[in-house]
Amino acid sequence: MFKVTEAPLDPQPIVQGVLKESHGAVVTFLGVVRGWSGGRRVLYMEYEAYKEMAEKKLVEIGQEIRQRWQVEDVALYHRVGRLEVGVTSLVVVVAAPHRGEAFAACHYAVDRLKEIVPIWKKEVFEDGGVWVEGEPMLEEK
Amino acid sequence: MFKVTEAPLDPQPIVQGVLKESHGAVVTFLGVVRGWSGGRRVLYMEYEAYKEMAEKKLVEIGQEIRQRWQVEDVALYHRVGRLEVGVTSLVVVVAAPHRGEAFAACHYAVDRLKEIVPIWKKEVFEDGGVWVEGEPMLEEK
Amino acid sequence: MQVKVRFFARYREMTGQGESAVEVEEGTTVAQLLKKLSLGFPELDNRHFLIAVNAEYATLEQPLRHGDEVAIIPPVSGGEGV
Amino acid sequence: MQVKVRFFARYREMTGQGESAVEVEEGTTVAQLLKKLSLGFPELDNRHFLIAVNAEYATLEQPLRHGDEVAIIPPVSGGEGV
Repeated sequence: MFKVTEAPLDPQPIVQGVLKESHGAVVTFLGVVRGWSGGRRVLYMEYEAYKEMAEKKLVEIGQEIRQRWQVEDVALYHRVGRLEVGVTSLVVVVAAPHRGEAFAACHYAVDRLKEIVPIWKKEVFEDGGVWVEGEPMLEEK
Repeated sequence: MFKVTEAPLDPQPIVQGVLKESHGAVVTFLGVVRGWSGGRRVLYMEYEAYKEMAEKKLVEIGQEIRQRWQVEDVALYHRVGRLEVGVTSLVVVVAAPHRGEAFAACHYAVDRLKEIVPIWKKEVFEDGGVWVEGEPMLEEK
Repeated sequence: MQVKVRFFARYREMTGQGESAVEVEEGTTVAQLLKKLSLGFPELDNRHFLIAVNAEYATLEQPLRHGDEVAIIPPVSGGEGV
Repeated sequence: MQVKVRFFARYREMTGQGESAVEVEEGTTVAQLLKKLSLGFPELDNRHFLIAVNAEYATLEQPLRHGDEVAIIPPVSGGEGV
């Protein structure tokens, strides 16, 4: 349920993998490669991960969600490698009895992924590529 | 993009139908028939709609979202009829450049659907069925 | 003049019919129509529902016209679990 | 003793290598290792990155042990657009 992979991401089996009879709500987030960045045409993206650590951090996000919302059924899949425009780079699925916690936990998971999970992307334009860097973390852990 | 239907709901083509090159974020909500309600085993659900009005109200929710978040790519599909446990009754998809407005607009759409869209569900147990009624609207429109 | 009344969910089951053609006087309001209907269906007196006229929420004061479609709208409950 | 240093994203490209085995003295801290690395790669002086030791975020004061894997972690940017 917590994976960094080079393979294409298909949300449907991921949803089926977390869904239980007690659930009424499933919130899915798809991160998709945009064709534009800062007004410039994007050709494709290169995603790179520190895989062993990234998967460990994805599991940690799942644990944080369990503690905060008592929500257990969470999946986080991040694809890496060269990804074309329109392709799904990230799938986050949260299934829960009710929609409030499903929305909150899914949004939290994406925010948290962008803070602590060692994955990077390079936007490639016609005239070259640029590594995107997020906000530096304020304090070191 | 705004439909009340008896046919099974498949999120994948609905997502493809709203996705554009400018989008980086797609939030999908699935409403699923729960196997339990108030500690009782649910056999199945019966959903009923005032179809013409319900579809009109779904379109209105799309308009409200466009005004609030400048988000245009929204789909709302509600299935009606007899639905077994685990089956998807509702699919809401919002695609947007960034995740903040996609999460907010999708959550809003589900909340709003449960306020104004004339669709009802009957929970059917071993010993009979009960029409579920939401909160009465505080003021009439 | 005639209006069509539509019943949904518990009211459809209660009245045993999805819709009914009702003869009313010219200029009848929604409230007056409901009063007339409640003679046959006393449960319609409780007013735990809204009214739509021609697929739009309406007030009790709204005057009806020939051919209008009036719907009894109990509190909606679409989507997932409550 | 020896530690393995891993570089990612811009630092991988900058250093021209994904990883490097580095010989250091017993008890070397993360900070001391970085100082040593920056002789070869001056850009490592800017400190716009975090450090992980054995796949966990670490402080500059952390002492290293033989065989540790030290990673230079620039600000992460996974997911969808920034």
